[in-house]
Amino acid sequence: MQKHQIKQLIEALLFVTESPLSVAQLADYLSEHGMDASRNQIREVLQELQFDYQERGIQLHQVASGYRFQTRAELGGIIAGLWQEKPPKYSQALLETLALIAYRQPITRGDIEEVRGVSVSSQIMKTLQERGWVKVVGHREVPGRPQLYATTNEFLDYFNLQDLSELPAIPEPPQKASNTGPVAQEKTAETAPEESESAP
Amino acid sequence: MQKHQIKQLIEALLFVTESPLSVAQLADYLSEHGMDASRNQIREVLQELQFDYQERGIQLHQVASGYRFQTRAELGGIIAGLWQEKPPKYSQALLETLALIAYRQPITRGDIEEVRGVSVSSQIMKTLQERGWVKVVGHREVPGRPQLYATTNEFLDYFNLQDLSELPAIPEPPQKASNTGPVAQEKTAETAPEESESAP
Amino acid sequence: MTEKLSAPQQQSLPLGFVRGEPVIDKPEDLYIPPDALELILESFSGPMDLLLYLIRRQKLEITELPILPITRQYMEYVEMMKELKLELAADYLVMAAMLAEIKSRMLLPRPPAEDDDEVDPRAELVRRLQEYEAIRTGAGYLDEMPQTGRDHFVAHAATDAKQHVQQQLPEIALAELAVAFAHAMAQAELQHHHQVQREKLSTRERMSRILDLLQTRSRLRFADLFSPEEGKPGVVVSFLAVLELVKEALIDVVQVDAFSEIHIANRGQVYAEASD
Repeated sequence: MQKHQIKQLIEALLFVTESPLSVAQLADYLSEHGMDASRNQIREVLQELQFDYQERGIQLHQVASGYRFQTRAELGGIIAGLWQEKPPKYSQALLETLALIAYRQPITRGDIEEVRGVSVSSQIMKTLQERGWVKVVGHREVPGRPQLYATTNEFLDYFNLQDLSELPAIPEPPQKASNTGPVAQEKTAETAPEESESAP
Repeated sequence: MQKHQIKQLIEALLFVTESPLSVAQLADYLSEHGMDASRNQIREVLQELQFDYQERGIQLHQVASGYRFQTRAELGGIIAGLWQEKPPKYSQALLETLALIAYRQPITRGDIEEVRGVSVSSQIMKTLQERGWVKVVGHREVPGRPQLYATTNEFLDYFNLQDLSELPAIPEPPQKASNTGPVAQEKTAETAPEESESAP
Repeated sequence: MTEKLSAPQQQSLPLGFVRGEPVIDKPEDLYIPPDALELILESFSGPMDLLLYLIRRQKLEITELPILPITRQYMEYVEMMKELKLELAADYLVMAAMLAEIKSRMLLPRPPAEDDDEVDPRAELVRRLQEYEAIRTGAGYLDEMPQTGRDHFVAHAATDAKQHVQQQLPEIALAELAVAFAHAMAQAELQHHHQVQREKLSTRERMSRILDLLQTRSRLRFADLFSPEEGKPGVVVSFLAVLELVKEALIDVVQVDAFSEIHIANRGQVYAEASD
């Protein structure tokens, strides 16, 4: 197969698959179908395509899970008018929970509650997991073995990111003032007064 | 809005809508969003887009209900691989039927049923004949004149055999290999041959 | 104050969102019209949010946390929440307890000797407020970032490729066939109590081939069944096949006159030319 045919094929594949395609997935697909193209050749084709579409209404964009064609950023507002439903508006609580998981992952529900000062609503965790943005990546080895949450590639794809380092920076978490180790918020608030050095 | 922006918008719209868009739909959409473009201008843009995509992996096609981007016709065969499902497996009944025809041909359906102890489904015989592995080579001159089945050259080709003598020797059924068969029935099987050949 | 509530669209940093509408400001003091109170209180995403708001309203840095006035104001909000029996009051009470504790520690006289080591009792709360503020900023970034389905849309094209999808046929390995045969035979022996004879396969194949030939030609010359290239074994196989076919009553061997040519034909065909 000629190079221009491989380029046409890659282009067509990117337009018909549901999810973005990575270089590795494209390489696998091509070799399964009897075409040999190195990963470097595929990367080259993708770069060419990115260039070809630079001034078009759609562009080839790299997100976390691969490459996808998407509409030009400036057109978003007008195109959104195509659909009757307005795009979802997420609550402050959901955004804060998502931000905590994104910026401080891996993180337990307890950690989230400590920072936000409110119990985490199960509905929010359910929504985040149903959207495929958040998943359990393990357990913290403390009593109760709480689940550790992290963000997924779908999260990055949705927010148009290639990796977490592209998230706009926020201040690092400040150092704990006193005793080390995560202390449950309830404990600090309720039992600490009796035990602490403030007692004369 | 500049002409090239209208072109970008039309291009993007065609890529995000589920169904094809007609010139009238595009004109309505543009005017609803405060852009005035005559139908002739829209047609011109569509022609330009058709030209732009002529050599690409996807092309702008006019179908009954309007315009849509679709993959280049020549690529269909390769892209189809995206939806290619893994082949199903044949049932044990089919395998045994085929094996009996292969090893005991020419053989009637009644013969197969006698060995397998269950009736042979017409579907299986149909599948084997459609696959080109089995054919009718005659009739046995008994009441009902049952058809006699045999394997074909395609069968030999599929299994890479020159002739039937190359069929593998029958492996000993595993139960027979061990003397300590836990099931009483196996004993019956082992002793049966000694009793008589003409028993049934 | 009331008018700020009723006209919340004025340009300012939104504090939060009430049923999708931005709440731009909170009243300067604690007089809040009762019907608006619930909305205001619900617009805080939690006690940290409320605390941050109270500090910001005094135009202070978190590090300057003015614990006494803040605690007082906070408690008044919490009292109102309790009056309204808002479920969210529980989380706010935890914070109230913490503020009260810090306040009490700050009011206590400190022994001079321990002064240097003494951690500011506000430190932990300040740390938490800083972290909460950082996360609040992050949440704002997420909200502003281009989102799929809001700011950009994935481009798809139609394809006719699906019509090229071919039904893949199942595969069988030769060994599977042998195992299936062994299995069928083992079953048969279980059921029928008789040994199934195993003839040489080549004989059975030749039988099939002869029957197949008789499908297209109603009769065959006996001599045609033997081809010299096959040599002696081939002749033997063909001969055995014919004998077996005769034995199984599948063919007839016909010789019209003594020493004339021998023909074979499908059983019955000799007598009735009808065939199917």
